Amino acid sequence: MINKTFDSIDDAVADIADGSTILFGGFGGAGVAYESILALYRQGAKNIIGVSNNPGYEHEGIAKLILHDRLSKLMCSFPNNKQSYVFIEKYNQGKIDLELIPQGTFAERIRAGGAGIEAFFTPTGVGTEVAIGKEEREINGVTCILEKAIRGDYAFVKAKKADRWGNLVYNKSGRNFNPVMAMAGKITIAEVDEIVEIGELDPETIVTPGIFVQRIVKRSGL
Amino acid sequence: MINKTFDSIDDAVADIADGSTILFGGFGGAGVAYESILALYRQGAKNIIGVSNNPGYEHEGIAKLILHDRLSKLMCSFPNNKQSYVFIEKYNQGKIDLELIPQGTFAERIRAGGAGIEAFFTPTGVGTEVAIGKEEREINGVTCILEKAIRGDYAFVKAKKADRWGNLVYNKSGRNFNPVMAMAGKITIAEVDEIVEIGELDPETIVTPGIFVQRIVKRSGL
Amino acid sequence: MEKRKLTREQIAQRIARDLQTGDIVNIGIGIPVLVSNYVASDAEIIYHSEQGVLGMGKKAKPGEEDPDLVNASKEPVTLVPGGSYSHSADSFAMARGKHIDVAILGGMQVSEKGDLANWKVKGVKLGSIGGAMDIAIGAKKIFIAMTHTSKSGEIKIVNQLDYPVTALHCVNRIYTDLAVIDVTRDGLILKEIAPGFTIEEVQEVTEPKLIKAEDLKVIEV
Amino acid sequence: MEKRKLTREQIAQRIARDLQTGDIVNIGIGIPVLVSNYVASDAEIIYHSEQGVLGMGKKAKPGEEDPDLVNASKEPVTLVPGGSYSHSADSFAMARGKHIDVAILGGMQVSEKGDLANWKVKGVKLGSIGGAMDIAIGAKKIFIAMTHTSKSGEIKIVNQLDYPVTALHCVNRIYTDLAVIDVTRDGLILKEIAPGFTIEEVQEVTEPKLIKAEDLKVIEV
Repeated sequence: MINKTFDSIDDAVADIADGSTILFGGFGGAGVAYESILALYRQGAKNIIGVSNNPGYEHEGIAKLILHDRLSKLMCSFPNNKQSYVFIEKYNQGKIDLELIPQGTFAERIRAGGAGIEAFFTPTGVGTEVAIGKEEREINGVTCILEKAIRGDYAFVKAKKADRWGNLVYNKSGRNFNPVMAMAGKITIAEVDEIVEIGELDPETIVTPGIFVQRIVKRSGL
Repeated sequence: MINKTFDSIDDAVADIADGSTILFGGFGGAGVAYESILALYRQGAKNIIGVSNNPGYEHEGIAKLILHDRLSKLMCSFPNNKQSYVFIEKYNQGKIDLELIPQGTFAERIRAGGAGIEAFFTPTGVGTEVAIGKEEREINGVTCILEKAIRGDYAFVKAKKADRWGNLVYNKSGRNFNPVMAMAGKITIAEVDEIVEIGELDPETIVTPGIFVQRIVKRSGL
Repeated sequence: MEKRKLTREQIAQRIARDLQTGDIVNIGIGIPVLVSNYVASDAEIIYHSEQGVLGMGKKAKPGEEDPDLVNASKEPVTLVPGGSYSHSADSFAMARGKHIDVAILGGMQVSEKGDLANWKVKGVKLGSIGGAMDIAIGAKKIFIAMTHTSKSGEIKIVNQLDYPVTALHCVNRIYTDLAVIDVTRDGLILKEIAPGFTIEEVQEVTEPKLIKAEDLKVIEV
Repeated sequence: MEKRKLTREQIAQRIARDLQTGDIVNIGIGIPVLVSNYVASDAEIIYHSEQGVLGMGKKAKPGEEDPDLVNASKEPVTLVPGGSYSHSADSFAMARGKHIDVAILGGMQVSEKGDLANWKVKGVKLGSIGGAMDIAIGAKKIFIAMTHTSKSGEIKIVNQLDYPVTALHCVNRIYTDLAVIDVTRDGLILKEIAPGFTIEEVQEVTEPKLIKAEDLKVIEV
């Protein structure tokens, strides 16, 4: 019987090696796999390359990992925010690298990684500092730059419900980057509010089919 | 008030000009906008470039358009089938051009068109006749070819339910190419089984948001 | 006529007049967030928010907040009937794929050619792009809402950007406290002017040469 | 031992033994469609069908058909509990993105390097690619199910393809009526052989040199 459920979030993150690339879902506080991030903090992996739209707020989410120098690099669209002072300080100290990516390109590069598209031409960023070092080409009359796929060794996603196959549904705009990150993670860990019986999710409404999810953990809510 | 509903399918296709590119949803007989195609037949537009996974079966669907020499070109993945004899005969007579495209590349090129991605590198087709004349490049250790976006002047999609904003839900594998074609059509005409009140569709389950749909017609079932 | 610069609210009010039922609108931070307050109550405008909300409604009332339903500034909001959710790649497909009718954005600088700078001030190391670049290249029309000059009097409508670029050739119309200006192939057309101001006075704080519209009028607010 | 070529059903039966619970499997036309008949009833295999069905079930019973739920051959099928629907771009993201564990496909020719030809016969003008190319490059493992030679005796396992290519370097294992052969960097490894046949007899109908597996055994069916 297929059963991707882990009883403990610590078990679900136990094998993450130093230097792994991890995709972290969430926009603001919506759809962030907070318990998985805390488990990763306890687990101790270092030199993580983090892929997350933002660097966490105050000491929450991946800000806690950054505070403890566990990320060597962050790929994100929105690093600079009053509440992102942890990242800003570490960045100014040269303790973390940054790859700054427009948000739509960020989402699309991750989807490309999940979909086996190695690179794509997009008009976003042409003529900006984002285009530096990238191939520029006019296609169909539109000037574009070439952007490459992003994949993760792991993806930490937050969903509302899962079944034991890993099928997921989300809550409102908590969806955000989670479905594309689930696609692009070699091992996708879904942290969910509820685990339901197989067949209970309406097949028409499943947003992330279980094929993209390897591990499921129910939130403890602690 | 936004109301994209047309009472008559003939009105919904009335402005289609000769030479238009039209995206036709459907896989086999599932999710085909049959009534829209019949209306286009009555309407009379010629030299249509058709984008459809297959050329219709017997005299149904776009096979009827092909039979009456209304398509100058077909872009598809599956032209050759016992029941596709109408296309095969016209093709052998030189009356219709063919661009043969692997099905995944076909779907992805249409999604790219809808998403403003002008081109992408895919491993599909490398070393095959599909790669002829296309740029080949190794990216992330994978040999790929460059494929360009497909867009339609119109898209004919079939859905289960719509509301007056054009939000759509589909039925089972009748979904197939319809959501990406809705994205890539400049004017997307959705032929639906049922039109419901605004707010009646659960926002978590809407597959095609109304932003991608310009016209809605309820099937007559005739 | 008494000289009267538009307030931020009046700029928003003027922009609202250019929206119509059915428009799908993306709203940036700053003056743009005020626009929806001035849209006619019977107009059906659909607000797109980059994190995957189409049909964003008003801010959530106290006690009705859902941490999973927020606007681009992370504030709890609501969804209107007919609204829907998408993942981020599909949400930006809406922008990049030219499905959004209007984006109303703040501006730090706009050039004569419609180049836009609005994501990072000059000379600073760290800035946040967010969705700015995708939306600036994506929406069918880009409206910029900003004060005509900076607080320190720096000119913001310039021949060439010297702030970091957000997108090239993207701006269609600029709304300031002094003027409404269209960006066209022929140059910047002065369409409307704040009450009591002369063309010369607006030109003085605008680097590129302004072309007077045939139907130039005073901004009604 | 009596010489006994495997039947089509026996080839399918042999392949079924290499599937395990949790495998996500794409099934091509021909012999592959028979495989599911031989999978252990307690094994949870998830079938992917290219038109956007994950968790495809058995054929629909008469009266229970839905024209919107069909397999890749357009026959009415069912969905198992836990199954889901996707649009075609996402369905092929599953293949191209290496999320499918095994694809079991028919073959016209397979080369020593694992190149596959299975979409069009030689010299014909018109062929249908369908999802063949995307799935051949996409699944983690490609199993080919075919007769060892064509009806007219033509050799199908060759040094170089002369049929139109489906994908290069993609095949992992070949199951025929005579043998089970692994495609490796070192060459073709003969793993199993049909009852009563000698290595020499299999080699005779196989163009590339076969390498005898250390644990070569008779196919159990």
